Amino acid sequence: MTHTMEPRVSTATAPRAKGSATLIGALIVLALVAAAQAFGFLTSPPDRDMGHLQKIMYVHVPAAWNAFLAFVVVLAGSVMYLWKREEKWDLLAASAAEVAAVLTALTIALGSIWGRPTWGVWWTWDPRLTSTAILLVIIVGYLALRSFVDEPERRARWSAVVGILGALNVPIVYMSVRWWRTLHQPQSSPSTVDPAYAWGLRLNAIAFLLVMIWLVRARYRAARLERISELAAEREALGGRG
Amino acid sequence: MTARLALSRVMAVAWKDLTTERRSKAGFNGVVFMAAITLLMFGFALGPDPAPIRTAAAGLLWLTVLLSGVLAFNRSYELEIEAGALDALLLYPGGRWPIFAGKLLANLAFVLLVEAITVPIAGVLYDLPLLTPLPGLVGVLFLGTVGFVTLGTYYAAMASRVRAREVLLPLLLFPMLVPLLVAAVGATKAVLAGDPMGYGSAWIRLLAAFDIVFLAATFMTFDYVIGE
Amino acid sequence: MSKRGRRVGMAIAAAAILGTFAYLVYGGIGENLVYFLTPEELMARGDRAYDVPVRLGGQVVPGSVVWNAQAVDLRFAITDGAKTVPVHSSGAPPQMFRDGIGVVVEGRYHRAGVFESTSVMVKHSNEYRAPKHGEKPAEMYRSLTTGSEE
Amino acid sequence: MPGEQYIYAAYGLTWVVLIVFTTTTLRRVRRAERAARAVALSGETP
Repeated sequence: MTHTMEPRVSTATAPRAKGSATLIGALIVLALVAAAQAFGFLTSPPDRDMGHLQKIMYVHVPAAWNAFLAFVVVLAGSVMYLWKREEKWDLLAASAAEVAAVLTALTIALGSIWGRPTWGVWWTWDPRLTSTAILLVIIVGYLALRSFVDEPERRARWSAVVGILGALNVPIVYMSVRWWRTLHQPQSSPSTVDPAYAWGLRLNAIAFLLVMIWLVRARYRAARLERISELAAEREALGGRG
Repeated sequence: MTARLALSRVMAVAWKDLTTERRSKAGFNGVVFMAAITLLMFGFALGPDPAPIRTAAAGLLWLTVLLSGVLAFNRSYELEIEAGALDALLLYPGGRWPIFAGKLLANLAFVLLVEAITVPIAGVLYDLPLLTPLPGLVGVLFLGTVGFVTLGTYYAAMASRVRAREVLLPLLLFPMLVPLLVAAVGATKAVLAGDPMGYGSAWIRLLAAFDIVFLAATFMTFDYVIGE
Repeated sequence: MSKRGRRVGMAIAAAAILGTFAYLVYGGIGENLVYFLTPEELMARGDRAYDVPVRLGGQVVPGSVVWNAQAVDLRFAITDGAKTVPVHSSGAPPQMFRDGIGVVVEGRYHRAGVFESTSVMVKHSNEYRAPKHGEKPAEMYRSLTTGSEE
Repeated sequence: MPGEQYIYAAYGLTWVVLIVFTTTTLRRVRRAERAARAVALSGETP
């Protein structure tokens, strides 16, 4: 089994050098989030209707954007896997799916916390809320499938098609629930908010983006190393017997 | 492979599945019984007052179809995997889509038969006027069932091969069926009420769109999920 | 199946998916579906407006709010500029509830001419703004009563 | 300010999620690194 030789060489030297970088990276991106939030708090006046509750926007909206971005990575990784059949694309999709699941759950929880004092309800069957919740269960199904299939090649193939079909479903889900007419306001973005809030939102979104990228990269790296150990263990078992 | 050969292969797979099902009977009877008891339990859950049951009837009917139908899909692969017959089927030259199409047809016939029995039961239990809107109702049931069976047959190809298949199939399938459920319930409500708001046609078109998208997507990717 | 036949099949399937999505997005089939009715739409339904569960959306008529905190009894009126519907609710209003704001209420319109609401939801617009002196919020909520789709 | 408990809840939840998820990710990376290194070392001894 010659193909296992090449990754082994790269791991023997790499981990030590990058090991500390991951912790430092984590501290840096989290500090950026704290800084962006401080900036948001200091620069934004209370909203006319919501008062200081507007500040929840600085965590809710960036979480939502980056959750969707992570889904795009899942879709891209799935398509690339089916096309190139290289394991790295599957591992990338899986890592992004884990991050997407966490960020989506956070988005929904934060929206709920915001919705209670402003709309008066924790939850309403509105298109955006409902489709986000369905997105979450689709991605949980994707991760469940991965955990139930042990054989890596089959797991990669299956989860890639499940990821792609799930992504195809998202616009239809949105359509179907939108037809109850929306209660949720259109998505907040720098162009629909007062200039006083725009920079706070932008900075927080960028900080969250960096956190998201760090998380996906770290989990991808872990997944790759896990695969390398698995392959090596397999080879050892084979070598021991033969 | 010519079109005629492909068609005959599709029919052969479908016929084989249905024959196995007919010989055993346990599967079909069990699913019908499950559907009937679900309808009954919904009735108990919503209390003796007929008004809330009638309001919710379309939703209860579709949930019953989904909950009982999902029991059928894993079966269509399980029997073959146990007997090793699927691997033999896969060895035939030519694409694998005829296998999928055949299984889809067999499952479609199966679920439609289940509905033919359970919908009248629902009509009696929930006091629904079924006869006047019958043509529209049949159309909506058919469109909804096509989408349901397409994704059910597809995901069962994966779920039936893993541990915990009874959990995994609904976990994968039900979130995908949300738009189908919304549109099917909307259309059924509209049809049963004589479509007072004029929403029926929009829901039916959404159902048809769902069917087309997922029929096409499953045929494009079926090679990846069957076999090996 | 031949390679060519397979490729043709793939192309047809992909075209079907894209075409269906295009139809869903640009076909405009959902345009007559509504999340809530405006008072004018509710009135236009005539006899069918009564005693069926509906959502009603509009602007709270300034000065119409009567809130009895002891009895937890809320009365106000909703308007879309053309028609006005009195609403009664047995529940505390949400924090943002006030004169002139956009709301969606769920419930039934009774023949007595009062909308009996089971839940009151405030509809916030997507425009986050700092308050300005003498600004009239009414304009902002016109988009609500005409129904914002996107 | 009115409704400040909701702001505390939102920011508190965000930080709990960020820190817990980051920590578990770091741990997983560490574990994977150790395992990979062990494999690499044992592979080199004939």
